[in-house]
Amino acid sequence: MIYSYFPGCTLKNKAKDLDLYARESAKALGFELEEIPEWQCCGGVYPLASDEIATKLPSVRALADAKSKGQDLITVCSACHHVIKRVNDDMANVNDIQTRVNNYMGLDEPYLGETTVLHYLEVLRDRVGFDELAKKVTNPLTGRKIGAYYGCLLLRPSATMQFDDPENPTILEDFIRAIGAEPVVYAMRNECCGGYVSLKAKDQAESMVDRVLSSAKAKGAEELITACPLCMYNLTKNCKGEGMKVSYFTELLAEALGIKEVQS
Amino acid sequence: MQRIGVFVCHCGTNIAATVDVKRVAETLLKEPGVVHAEDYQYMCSEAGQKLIGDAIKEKQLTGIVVCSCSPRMHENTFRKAAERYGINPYLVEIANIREQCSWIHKDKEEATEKAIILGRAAVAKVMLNAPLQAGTSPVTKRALVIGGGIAGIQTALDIADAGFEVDIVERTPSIGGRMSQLDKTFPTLDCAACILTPKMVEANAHEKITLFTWSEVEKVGGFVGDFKVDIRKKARYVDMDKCTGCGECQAKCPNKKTPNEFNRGLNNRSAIYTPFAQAIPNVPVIDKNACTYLKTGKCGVCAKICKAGAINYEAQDEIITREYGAIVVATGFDTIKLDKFNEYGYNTNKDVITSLELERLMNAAGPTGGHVVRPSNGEDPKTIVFVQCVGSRDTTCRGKTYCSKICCMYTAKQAMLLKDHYPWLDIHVFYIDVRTPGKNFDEFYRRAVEEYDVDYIKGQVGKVSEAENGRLLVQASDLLDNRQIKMEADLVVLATAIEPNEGVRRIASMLTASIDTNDFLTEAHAKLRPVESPTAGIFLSGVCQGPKDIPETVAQAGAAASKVIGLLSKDHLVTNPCTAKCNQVYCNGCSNCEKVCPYGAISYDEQMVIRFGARETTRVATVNTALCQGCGACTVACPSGAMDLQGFSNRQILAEVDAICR
Amino acid sequence: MSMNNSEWKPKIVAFCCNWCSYAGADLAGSSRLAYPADVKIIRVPCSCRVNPMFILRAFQKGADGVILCGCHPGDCHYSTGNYYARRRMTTLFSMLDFLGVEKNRTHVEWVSAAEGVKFSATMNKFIEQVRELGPNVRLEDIRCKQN
Amino acid sequence: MQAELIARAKALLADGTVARVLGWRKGDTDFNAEPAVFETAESLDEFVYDGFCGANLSKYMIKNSKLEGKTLVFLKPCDTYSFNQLIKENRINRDNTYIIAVGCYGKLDINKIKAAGNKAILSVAEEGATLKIHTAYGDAEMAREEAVLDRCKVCKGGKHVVYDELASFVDEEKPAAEGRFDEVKKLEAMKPEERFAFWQGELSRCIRCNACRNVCPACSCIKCIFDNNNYDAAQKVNTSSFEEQMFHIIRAWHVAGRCTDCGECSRVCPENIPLHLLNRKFISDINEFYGEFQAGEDTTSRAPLTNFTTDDVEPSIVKERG
Amino acid sequence: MKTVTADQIREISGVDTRKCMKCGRCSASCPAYDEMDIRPHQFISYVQNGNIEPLMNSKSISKCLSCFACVERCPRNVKPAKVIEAVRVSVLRQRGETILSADEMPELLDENMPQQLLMSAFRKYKK
Repeated sequence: MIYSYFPGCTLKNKAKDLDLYARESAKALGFELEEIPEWQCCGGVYPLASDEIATKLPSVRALADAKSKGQDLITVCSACHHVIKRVNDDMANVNDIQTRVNNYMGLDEPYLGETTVLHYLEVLRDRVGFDELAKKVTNPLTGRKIGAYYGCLLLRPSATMQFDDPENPTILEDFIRAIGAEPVVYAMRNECCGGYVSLKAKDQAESMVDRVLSSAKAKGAEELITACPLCMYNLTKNCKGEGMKVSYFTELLAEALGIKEVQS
Repeated sequence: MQRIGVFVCHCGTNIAATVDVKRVAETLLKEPGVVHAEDYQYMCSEAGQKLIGDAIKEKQLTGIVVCSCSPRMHENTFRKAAERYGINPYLVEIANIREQCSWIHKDKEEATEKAIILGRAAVAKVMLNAPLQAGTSPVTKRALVIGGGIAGIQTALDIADAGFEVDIVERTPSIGGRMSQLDKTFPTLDCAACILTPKMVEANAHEKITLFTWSEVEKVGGFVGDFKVDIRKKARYVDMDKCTGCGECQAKCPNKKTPNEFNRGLNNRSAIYTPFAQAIPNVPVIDKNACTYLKTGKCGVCAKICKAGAINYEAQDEIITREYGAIVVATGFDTIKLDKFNEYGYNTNKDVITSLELERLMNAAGPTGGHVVRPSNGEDPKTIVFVQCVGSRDTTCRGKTYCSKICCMYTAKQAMLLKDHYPWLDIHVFYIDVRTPGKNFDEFYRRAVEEYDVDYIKGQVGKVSEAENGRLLVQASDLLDNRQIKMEADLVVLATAIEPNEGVRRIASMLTASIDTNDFLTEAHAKLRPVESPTAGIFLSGVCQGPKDIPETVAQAGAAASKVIGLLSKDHLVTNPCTAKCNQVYCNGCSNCEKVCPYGAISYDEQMVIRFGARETTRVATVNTALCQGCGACTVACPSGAMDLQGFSNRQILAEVDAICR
Repeated sequence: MSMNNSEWKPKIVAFCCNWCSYAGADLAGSSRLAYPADVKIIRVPCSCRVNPMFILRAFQKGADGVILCGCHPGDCHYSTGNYYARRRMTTLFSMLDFLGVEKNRTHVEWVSAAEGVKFSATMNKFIEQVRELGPNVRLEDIRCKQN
Repeated sequence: MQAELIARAKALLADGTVARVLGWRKGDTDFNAEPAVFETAESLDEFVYDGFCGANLSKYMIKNSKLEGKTLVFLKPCDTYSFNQLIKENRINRDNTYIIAVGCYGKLDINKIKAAGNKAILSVAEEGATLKIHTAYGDAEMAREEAVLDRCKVCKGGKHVVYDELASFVDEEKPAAEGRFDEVKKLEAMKPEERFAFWQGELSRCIRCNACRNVCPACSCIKCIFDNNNYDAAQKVNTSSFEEQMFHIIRAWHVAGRCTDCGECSRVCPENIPLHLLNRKFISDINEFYGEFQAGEDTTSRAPLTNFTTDDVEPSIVKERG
Repeated sequence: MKTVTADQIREISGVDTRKCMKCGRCSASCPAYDEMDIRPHQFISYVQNGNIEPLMNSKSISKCLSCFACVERCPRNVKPAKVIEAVRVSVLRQRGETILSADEMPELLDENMPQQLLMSAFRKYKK
């Protein structure tokens, strides 16, 4: 199975690990990521204002490219996923946006939200299957107590994202179980870490990170995983006191599949 | 020559605001055959009907078209009016310019155009209407009540007291319903059991009432006055006649791992069980999904221990068929599932409970003997948070759009009772609005605030999660103080929305009773016929029709009973004269119609027919109008057009088609 | 994204059974669920009362689309009427297709008395389909006289 | 063949088994035999049975079986289906009928013989698989197979589903021809516009002579709805009337599930419109949607359109199958 | 700064503020509540009342995290986050208005900062 792949800006730079291990693990799991040629940055935030069109175009270009190849579109970064999935939803359901975007783009055939947008985790769950994944694990992360940090972008708004139960998600916990570790469920795992304000309002970000980390620690988590480079940055950079190890889920995936040098 | 009168109703502003009623009347007056047209504020009113009567007399009308609300609403009203003023009731046609026009269109021009076309179609049809005479059919003098809660019991008692036989079909092992699960009832704080149990006993003892517990309605056939109902008596595995209700079997049953439905899963029950101590009948059932013997053939403890020899593992479901003149639906409600409201942590935290679960905890016969504890650890709570409107008034697809009506009052009740028992409790109620319309209701709620110091906070809860110390962390807003609250609590009680019981849709479709988008059964008229379904012979009692508290339910149960009594008191019912009719001159005798008739209403025999001037003895169809219900299947099966449906004849429908398309 | 001119308004005839679909239409009305005024409903006791001739007559007289609504299979007020209707309409629609008539001019939808939303949505969707086809030409004259 | 039948008919008349004989006699030419009733032995000398006796006599039995005394009727294999169907619909009194099943090698179409270049035909003799054609310009031969009616090319086989006695020359084992639905499939494979164009070309030739209706054994209503003023379908005023414009589809609909595919409609159409394709389309759909069904195969089974199952296909199948 | 109208906010946001039943679940869910001077539920009622100027001057518009907790939990589909965004966009679309100036940037940067954050910041704080 070949998927169109939208890596996004950060995965080409600060979050190379997220990207590298996603690709490597895909090979090991029997699917292929074909990077969309000349993809443009999704913009990082979904343009909420209903009159914003230009800021949606990069996503539509990627989506239309995937459609032309007849492939599903995969993302790894939570923010890219959020933006592209929601733009796709607009293209499928919002008449005004459909018309204006297509008028602007002038594609041979109008794009009307036909492409299926999947997060890498959804591919693991729905296409590969966590049971199958568990069978391919050669280096189970036995004994590691891992808290899943979902954050906000993957889950909400659930009506559009359709990713998991927004208030009691299980996909990352199931993933953690599949790679042989022990998931730690804690209350703040779907609360925002304050990533967006970490540039200008450090105090605000710090107090939010603190809430997340202490909730996770209280439940016995020893490390966290995330799919979002911004969460990764914020959780590690803006923690007061003793921090926690935070990894991208793809790193641990690669580790469990035995394709990453285990760093001590 | 036909002389048609057209009457256009304003329905206040319901129609007139969107449809130019004057223009409709003026335009239709120009239609051939129409000799009179007028509009009026409320055609269904006495004055409106009189207008029709006057026109019938003055203009010698031979047919009437009323442009108004749905014929499902007032067709009968206008037919009766026509009859009263001297013309056959079946010479009336309704053009539905409200539900199917003014209410769905905004543009006045467009709506008026459509109303005219609908009116024109009705005129075209009524020109071809023939006077019809209704026949009669007998009434079976027995009623069926589906559901044995307080609504069903009250309805059954009232009907039985009037001297008619009543059967109650209840799908659980005992009658009693939701009310039997409650502790005390607002606003008088009577104990629910104290007022319900005598009624249950009375229903059981009443010579006119037959109880079918652990039974379900399987199939419904027939029509008002003459329903045929198959009732599935599920295998109880306990002989009702032999069992003495001693309870030994339940005590000795080794398999006690099934969540107790009656206690909302707060504890477990045995595989052989009665749902509660006062169950009627006091005969247990064996849960075949739990019983070790029925699953594996090993055990048999209950059979060994039963001195009466009442246990019968070989029992089978039994179908019995009974006839009824009327059917009352009293299927009640349940609380909604909270799977889509995980922010409240109901599925992840044992100390988050529904209000019905709290009823069981507070009930002296409940799983904790009436001692309210934290289900997670059995400890006494110190702080309790009530969350109102969980799943009610929710227009997302997560919940119900309606107000569940009973929550504000029972929350006040529960808060006060808790304070009575445990004065040290700290109780907070998060509300959007407190709704207390009802006699002594607001006074009741205010007592909770003013005498019991229950803390009512105008605001909602955003999230309930486990605090680091194991208590619950409630994050909420206080809109009056404009602050966000993060409060620890030991118990969170969710005032969960109520919805009609599961399976009511199946029952409604068996009965062909209308049901709304929320699965509440629809009444024939929201104001004027609130306890009748639009389907003749079907009546509604209790929450199956809409959220209600106990006094309202009992009142409606009595009202439904009085409607049933009115029906059963008649010896004959007037039947629908819109039946099929065979024009034997054109009948080929081919039997196609006979094959598709669901009622066996068509028969064939050799008859003398005068056909094109010659006498001929030939095989032709005859319709038994007492059996025919007027579906029209035969009319399409007939290749020669000999079979036609009175009131919906080929010519009438073709005329409507022509009028609409022209 | 309809490209048709706004002048033309399709004529749609909807046959609705009294017990389910007509009640569903009433519910759509009382819930104020709008659908275009192009739809005109003819009340019949049951979907099995609808003679294919009525449908052909509508087309011949200038209808652009005809839709038949009845109780859901299994829920017929007369227990079996809609099953016959289903066979009749299936074979009729297939024949119209065989004659080269656009498939989207005809439709059958099962709508219960509770499905006001579905009724309105069905009508909206059907009208959209018919609008895309434009005025009915082929079915006005099945004898296909060439002009 | 013909002599055998005449002899048998005369015998049955003579011993009083039957009161009359329904058969064929020479039409206005030698090549279009027509149905005829014979009540005397002498009149039977006009009886004809040859390759041009295509006419299906079943329908005539509606009237004849109601007369005093039995009627002898000759039925070809395909005619027996029509006959059975009429029994099922209580149109024919079986007890009043004596059926002699006659064999058939495929009936001939004189137009095909003419089309093969034969002008001023004087006679056609059938010799096995060959036709000897005697014309004013000399003699010619052609293969019988090339001259049979279209409907005979998709013959339902030699079996008679109802009869009292078999003539000596019947072949009950003759298999059914294949490809009965090929023409239908060919049309189905076309684009809708092409189909429409096809039917426009065909149906626009219709002159509403009613020959198809009059010959059809299923179209046997006491009074056709199109002739019935009590039914608003009859509109004989102008060419834009409902009756004119929707006649063929309504006729096809009315006989759907009852039509045995005897093909008489197309045989008698003076404009050679392939009307049987409409009927055959219904048959093909019914077979596909509701299981194989041959009208007239028996006298008891329920016709597909007066029957149902709870899990029948939905009408949307028409859109879904593309 | 020129104040936009309530209708403009409704149009940009696509939110019908009349649907709000004032339950306060948005403000109960907001993780940035304590940072805000005007709270999510107030945004809705301010717009409903046509009182836009205080919103445009509110610091809340740069405190909203776009985490959509309010959108997720609103029982009436009101979507407060969209209203806050509409106000923010209305501020930024005015000449010279910006929440983050280019001059501020260098000192805010650090070497681990993901591109995503800068990208988002430009989108959120600048035109």
